[in-house]
Amino acid sequence: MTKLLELRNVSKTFPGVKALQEVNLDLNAGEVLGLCGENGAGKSTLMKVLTGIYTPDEGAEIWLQGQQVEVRDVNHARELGLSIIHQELNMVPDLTVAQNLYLGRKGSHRGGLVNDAKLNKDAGDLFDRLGMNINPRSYIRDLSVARQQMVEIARALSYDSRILVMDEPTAALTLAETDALFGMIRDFITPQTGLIYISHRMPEIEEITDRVSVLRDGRYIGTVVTKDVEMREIISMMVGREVSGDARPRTKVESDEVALRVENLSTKKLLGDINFEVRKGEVLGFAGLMGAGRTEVARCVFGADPRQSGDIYVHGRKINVRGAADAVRAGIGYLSEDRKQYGILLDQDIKANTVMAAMRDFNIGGFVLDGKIRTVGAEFSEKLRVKTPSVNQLLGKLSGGNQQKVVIAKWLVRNCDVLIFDEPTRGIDVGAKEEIYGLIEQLSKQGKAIVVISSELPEVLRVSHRIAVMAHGHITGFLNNEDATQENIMELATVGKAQLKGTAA
Amino acid sequence: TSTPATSPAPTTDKPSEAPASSPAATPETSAPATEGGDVPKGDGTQTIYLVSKGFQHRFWQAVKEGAEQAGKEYNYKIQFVGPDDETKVTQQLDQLKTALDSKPAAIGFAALDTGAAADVLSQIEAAKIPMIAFDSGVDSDLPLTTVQTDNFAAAQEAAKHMAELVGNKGTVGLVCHDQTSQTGKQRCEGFQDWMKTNAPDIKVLAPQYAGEVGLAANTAKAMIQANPDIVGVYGSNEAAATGAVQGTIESGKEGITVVGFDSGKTQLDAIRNGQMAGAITQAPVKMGYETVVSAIKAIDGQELPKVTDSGFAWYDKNNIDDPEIAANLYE
Amino acid sequence: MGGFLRSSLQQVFVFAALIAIYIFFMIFAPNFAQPNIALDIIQQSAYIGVMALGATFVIATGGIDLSSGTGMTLVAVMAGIFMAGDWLNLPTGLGIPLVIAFGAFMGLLNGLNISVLGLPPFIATLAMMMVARGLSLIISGASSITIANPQYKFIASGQIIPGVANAILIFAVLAVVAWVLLNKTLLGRYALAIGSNEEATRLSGVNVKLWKTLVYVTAGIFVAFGAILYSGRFGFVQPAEGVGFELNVIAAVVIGGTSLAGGRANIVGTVVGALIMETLKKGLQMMGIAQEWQLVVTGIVVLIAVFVDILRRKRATAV
Amino acid sequence: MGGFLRSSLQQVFVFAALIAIYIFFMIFAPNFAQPNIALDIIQQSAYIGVMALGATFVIATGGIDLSSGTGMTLVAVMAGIFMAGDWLNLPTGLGIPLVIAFGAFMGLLNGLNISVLGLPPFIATLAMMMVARGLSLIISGASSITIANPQYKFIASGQIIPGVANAILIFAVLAVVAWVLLNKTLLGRYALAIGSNEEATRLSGVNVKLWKTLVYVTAGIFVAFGAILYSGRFGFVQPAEGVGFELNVIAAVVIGGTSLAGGRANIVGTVVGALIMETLKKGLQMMGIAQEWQLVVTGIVVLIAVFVDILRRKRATAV
Ligand SMILES: Nc1ncnc2c1ncn2[C@@H]1O[C@H](COP(=O)(O)OP(=O)(O)OP(=O)(O)O)[C@@H](O)[C@H]1O
Ligand SMILES: Nc1ncnc2c1ncn2[C@@H]1O[C@H](COP(=O)(O)OP(=O)(O)OP(=O)(O)O)[C@@H](O)[C@H]1O
Ligand SMILES: [Mg+2]
Ligand SMILES: [Mg+2]
Repeated sequence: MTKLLELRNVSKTFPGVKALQEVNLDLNAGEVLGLCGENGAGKSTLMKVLTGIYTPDEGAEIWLQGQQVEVRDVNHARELGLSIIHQELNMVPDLTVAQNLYLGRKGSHRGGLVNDAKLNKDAGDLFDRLGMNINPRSYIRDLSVARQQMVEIARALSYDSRILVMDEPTAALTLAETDALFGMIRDFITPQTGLIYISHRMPEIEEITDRVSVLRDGRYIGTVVTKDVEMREIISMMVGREVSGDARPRTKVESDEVALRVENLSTKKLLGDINFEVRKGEVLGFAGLMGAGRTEVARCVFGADPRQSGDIYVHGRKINVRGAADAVRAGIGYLSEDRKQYGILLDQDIKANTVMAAMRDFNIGGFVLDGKIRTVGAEFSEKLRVKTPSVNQLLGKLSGGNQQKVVIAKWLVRNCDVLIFDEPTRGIDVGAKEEIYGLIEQLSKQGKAIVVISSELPEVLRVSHRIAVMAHGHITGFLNNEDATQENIMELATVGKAQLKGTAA
Repeated sequence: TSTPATSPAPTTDKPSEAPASSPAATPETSAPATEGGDVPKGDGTQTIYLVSKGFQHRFWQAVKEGAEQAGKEYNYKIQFVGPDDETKVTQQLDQLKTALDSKPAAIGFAALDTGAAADVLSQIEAAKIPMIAFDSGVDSDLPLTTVQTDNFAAAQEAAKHMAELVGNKGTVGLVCHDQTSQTGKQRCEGFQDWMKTNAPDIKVLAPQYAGEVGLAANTAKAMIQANPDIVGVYGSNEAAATGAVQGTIESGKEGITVVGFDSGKTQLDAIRNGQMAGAITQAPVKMGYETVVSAIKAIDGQELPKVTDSGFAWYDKNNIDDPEIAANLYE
Repeated sequence: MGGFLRSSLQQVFVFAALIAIYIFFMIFAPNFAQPNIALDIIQQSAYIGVMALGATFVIATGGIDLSSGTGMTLVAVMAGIFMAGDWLNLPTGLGIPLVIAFGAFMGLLNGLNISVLGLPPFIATLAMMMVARGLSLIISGASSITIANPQYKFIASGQIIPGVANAILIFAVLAVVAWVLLNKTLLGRYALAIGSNEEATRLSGVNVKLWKTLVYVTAGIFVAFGAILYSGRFGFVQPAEGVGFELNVIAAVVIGGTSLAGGRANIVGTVVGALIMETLKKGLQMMGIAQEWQLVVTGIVVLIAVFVDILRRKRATAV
Repeated sequence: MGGFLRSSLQQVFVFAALIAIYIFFMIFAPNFAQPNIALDIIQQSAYIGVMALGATFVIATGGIDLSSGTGMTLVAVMAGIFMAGDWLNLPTGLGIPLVIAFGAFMGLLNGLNISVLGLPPFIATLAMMMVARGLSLIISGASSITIANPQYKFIASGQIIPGVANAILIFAVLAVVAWVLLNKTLLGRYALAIGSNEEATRLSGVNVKLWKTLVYVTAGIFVAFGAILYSGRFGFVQPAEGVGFELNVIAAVVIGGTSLAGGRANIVGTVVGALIMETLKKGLQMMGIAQEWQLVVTGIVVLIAVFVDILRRKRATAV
C-alpha cells in the first residue's frame, strides 16, 4: 500500500540553529498521526516545510501518494490537498470572522467583487455544520483566543483537504471544545484522508491518534502505534528521560495571611459580583468553560481592563489600580493567555524580554546594567530550559513553547508577591510542564499568592490548593483540592444562566 | 520710519539697453500717483483686498505695511494675504477666489502666474470689482494699473555693478531664489542678459537655485569650491544674498565680490562691513501704499496710468544711509 | 447602499466636527453663509480629496505615499505635454487615458519598489517624490504650461449641472468608486488584510506582492485624477508646485479616521477630512484672520477635531 | 565602547553606500577630493543630523515627528528673542538653557497630546508643525532675525579645534550621547519596547505614557540643538524656513535602517543617513549637474543605497 504522505530526509537550518536534521515521517490514509516532541524539537518547522512555508535544505523529499512533489507556496500546498492550522494564530484582526474564513480563497468573490452577505451566510452554514456558535460578523480582534482558534479550525476543515495538519489546536481550548474538535476530526477522517496532530497534551494524543511519531532536538526518534504503548513511553522518547508527575499539589498552605482580596468586582460586559481571596503561599485555580470570564477577572484585577466596580486589596491594603503599572507596583504580576499580543516583544531578544517587567532592578540612575541583564537572562533561560543558541536570539525566532517560557521568566524575575498565571503552560511540552508545576510549587512555598487560570482540568487539579469555578461571568463555587474532581468542577462550570439568576435573586 | 507718500521715489539708474518689453519705469510715470489731494476718503466699512505673492518674507510684510498706512490714511479696511511661497499658484488662486467671495471694494493682485488666473480674473470682472496689479504685471486688460518694480531691469543693474566691481573679467556665480516664478526668473535672466551683451570676458556659471539661507550658503560654497577662479557671486533675494555672503565667508576665499538683492539686517550689516559690495532694493512700502491709493482712485472711478512704477535702486556702503535709500530698506 | 449609509453614520464623529466648523463660520465670517461658498470649498478641496481617496488604500495597507504631491505635478505636466499643443496636440479622448496611464505607471513603480525590491514605502515614495519633482522641471523647462484646450478645461471647470463645477461631480463619483473599491472588492479587502496582518494574509494564500502593487497603482490613478482636476481648473500647470501637498493628502486621510498603522480605513472620513481642511482655510481667510494666525488656529482645530473624534469613538464602543 | 564598535560594524552596509558615493565624487567632481569638503559636508549635515538623532527615538516607538522642521525654526526664533538684543539680551549662559528648555517644552506638548490625549503622532505633530510655523512668523513679525551675539555664533561656527567648526564636534558629541541614550538607558530600552509591542510593554508594568512623553521631550531637545546649530551658523534666522525639513530628518533616520514600524533603531545609521543626503547634494552641485537633475539622481541613489542595504542585511542573516 502506498503511503498517503512521506517525508524523507528533511533538514532545515536557520542561522545558528539546526532545526531539523534528516527527519523522516509517513502518514497512512485514514489515520490520525500524532507528532510529539519537546518545545523546539522541530515539529512546527517540519509542518511548515510540508506546507510550503519554509524551503527545506538540499536533499529533502516529499512524496504524496507515491508521487514526489515540490511544494512551492501556501496556495500550491492547498492545491495539493495540504492544509494546516498553525500553532500561532494567523488571523487578520481587523476583518470579520467570515472575511477571514474566505480570505484569499478561490470562489470567495465574483470578478473581484466580494459579497459579504454571502460570505456571512456561508460562514454561518459552516459553523452550523461544525456545531460551533460563532457570529460570522464579529471582528476577529474582539474574539478571545479560544474563539479565534475555533475559527482557524473551521477554516482548515472547510478546505476539503486530503491531509490536514493541526499544530496544537487545543492549546487555547477547554475540555468541552476539545471534545467537539475530536468529533470533527473523526468526521474528517475517511479512507482517503489523513491528519497530523501535534499536541503537548498526552491524554489527547492517547485518545485521538492511531500512531505517534516522535522528534527530539530536530531528529526523528521513532514511531509507535498508540494503543500498543503507554504514554510514559512516548514521553521518555520525547525527553530522553523519565518524567513522573503527581496528580495533586505536594504543598499545603501554611499561612492565614490574605495576600490578595478582590471584592464585588464587576464589569459592564460580563463580570458580576466577583469575590475571592488568595492567601500567602496559596495557589487558587480558576476553572471554567471558554468565555466564562476568567481572563477578564485577571485583566481587571491587573488593571489592564477597566472595571465598573470592585475593590482590590493586597496584604490587606486597598490599592488603587488604574493601569498595569499600578498593579505591578503593588506587587501583582500577570502572565497573559495571548502571549503574541500581550506577552512578548517579538523583535527584541530573550534577555530584553526576560527583564522587561523588572527594569527597576536593572538600572542605576537610568543607565541599564547590560551585564546583569545578560547574566539573569541566561540564568532564567537555563532554569526554564529555553532552547536557544543564545540569550541574544530574538523572540520571534523561538518556538512557541520557548516563547512562553520567556514570558514566565519575565514574571519570575520581577518577583511579585501576587502572581496571576493565565494559561501558563499553553504550548509547553510535558517535561517543561512538570517543571513549571514545580516552579509554581516552589513559588508558593516562598509565600507567594498565586492564581492559576487553566483550561486543562488535570492541570488545575495538579497545582491548585483551592479551585474557583466560573460560569457566565460569575463564580459558581469554590472547591478545596481534596474535594475536587473533574466531575464536580464541570458541574459548577456548566451552571446555566437561568440558574445563576435564580441563585442571585 | 518715513511715510512713503512723502518720500521721493528711489533713483532709478536705468540702463539704456533695457528691453522694450519692460515698461519704462521712470520717476515721471510714477509721480502723478502720489500727488494731489484727489484721493477721496472712505467711510471705513469698505475693504481693499490685497492678494500678494507671499506673506512670510519681510518684503511682503513691508508691502503690507505700506498698504495699511494708506488704508489708515484714507479710511479703508485692508486685508492682505499671500501663498506660502512663490510656487503655490493654486493656493494663491484660491485666496483670490476667497477675496472675491468676500465682496471687497477693490482687489490688488500680484499674480504668480497670469495665465492661471484668467478664470478668476474674469469672475472679478463680472462682479465689477476694480482690480489693481502690483509687483509683477497681470497680463490682461483688467488691471486698471500695475504698480511694479521692473525686476529684469533691476537685475541688469545688479549685473552692471558686479561687472564694474570685478573689473569686467573672471567667473561669476548666481544663486537664484526661485526657478519658476516670474520674479525669480527675471532676476536671474536680467543679470545673465546684461553680462552676455556687455561683459564678454565674464564667464557666468549656470544658475543654482536656493530659496533658503542654509541652502543658499551651501550652494554658494560648493560653487566657490568647484570653481576656484570665481570672482563674484550674485544672490537674487534676501535669503539667497545672505546665504551667498555666508558661503563666501565659510569658503575662506578672499576677494570675492558679493552682490545682493533686497535688504534685511544681516544683509545691511554685510554691506556696512564690506562683506557684500552692494545690493538692489525695491520700494516695498511704497508699492503697498501706491497699490491701495490706486485702488481707492479706481473705486472713485478715476483714470489711472497703465503703469505705476515703484522703482528700484542700487545701494552700497556709500549711500546706504541716504534718506531716500534708507526709506526702502528694512531690517 | 445601506452599508454605505451605515458606515457613513459611524463616521458621523468627524462629520460633526465639519458641521460645527461650518456653522461657526456661517455666524462669524462675513459673506460665508452662501451656497456658492460651500460649492467653492468642495471644488477647492477636490484635487487633494481625490488624491486622498487613493492614499486611503495605501495607508490601509500600512504604507505611505509621499510622492502624491510632486507626482501630481508631474502628471499634470505630462497632461500639458500631451494636450497643450506646444508639444503634442492630442484630442482629450486620447490624452486623458494617457494621463491616467501615466499616473498608474508611477504608482506601478512605487508598488514594484515596495513589494518586489522590499523597500520601505517611506523611502520608495520619497525617492519618487524627488524624481517626479526633478522630471517636472526638466520636462517643462521650468516654465509653467498653459493647457488652453477648452475640452480639457471643461472636464474640471465646466458645469454639466449649472452652477456646480464638474470637479465636484468628479470628486463625488470618485468617492463612491473608492468606497466600492474599498468595501466591496478584493482590492479593498486585501489592502485592509495586509495592513492588519501581512503575514497572516500571505499564509491565507493571498499574493501579497501583487495586491500591494495594485494598491499603489490605484493610488497612482487617483493621483492622475487629482492632476486633471488641479490643472484643469485653471488650464495651467506650475512645475514647481506640489511640494508639501502630500502632507495635506495624508492629513485628510488621517483626520478622517484611517489609521497610519493600517488595517482600518474609511473613505467617507477621508472626504470629510479633506473638506475640514479646506473649510478652515476658506473660513479663516473670510473672517479676515491674519495668515500666520490662520496656521496656528488650523493646527489647534485639527487637534481638537481629531481628539473629539477619538473620545466619541471610545464612548461609542464602550456602550 | 566595544558595543558601539560592534553595532557600527553591523551598520557597515549603509556606511558602504556612503563610502561608494564619496569615492565616486572624489573621482568625478572637480575639487571634491579635499579634506575641507568632507568637513563641510559634516558641518552642513549637522543640524539635520542632530534632529534626526532625536527623531530616531520617536521612530523607535513607532511614532513620527512632523514638527521638527518648523519647530526648529520656532526655537531659533526664540533664540533670537532671548539673545539677539532687539527684545532681550540674555547672556548665552542663560539663553542657551532657555532655548533648550523651549525645545523640550514643544516636545512635551507633542508627547502629552500623543500619550495623554491619545492623538495619533502624525496628527499631533502635524498640528504642532502648523502652530510652530504660525508662531515663528507672529513672534518675529515675519522678519528675519539677526543674532549678532558673537558668543552665540561661536557655539556653532567657532573652531575650538582649528579648521573644524564646532558644529561638527557638537554633532559628534550628540551622536555619542544619543547612542548611549538609546543603547544604555531606560529611555532607549523602553522606546524600543513600546515600538515593538506597546500593549505588552504596558502589561509589563511600564508606564508607557510617561516614557513616550519623555521620548518626545528628548526629540524636542535635539530639535533645540539643531536650531542652535542652524541659526548659529549664520547668526541669522528666517522665520519662514524649516518647512519640509522634517522629511529630510525622517529620511536620514529611515535611510539609516531604523524602521518606521518601530522596535528597531540605529543611531550610527542615522548619522550615516544624514551624511549620505548631504554628500549627494554637495557632490552633485560640485559636479555642476543642473539642479533639476540633482533631484532625480538623488532620488535614484537613495533608492539604490537602501536597496543594497536591505540585500546585504538579508544575506548577512541568511548566512
Ligand atoms: N525563523 C526562525 N529562525 C531561527 N530559528 C528558528 C526559526 N523558527 C524556528 N526556529 C528554531 O527551530 C527550532 C525548532 O522550532 P519549532 O518551532 O519547529 O519547534 P516546535 O517543535 O514546534 O516547538 P513547540 O512545541 O515549542 O512549538 C527551535 O530551536 C527554534 O528556535
Ligand atoms: N459567544 C460569544 N461570542 C463572542 N464572544 C464571547 C462569547 N462568549 C463570551 N465571549 C467573550 O469572551 C470574553 C470572556 O472571556 P474570557 O477570555 O474572560 O474567558 P475565559 O474564561 O478566560 O475563557 P477563554 O480565555 O478560554 O476564552 C468576554 O469578552 C466575552 O464578551
Ligand atoms: Mg511548534
Ligand atoms: Mg482565558
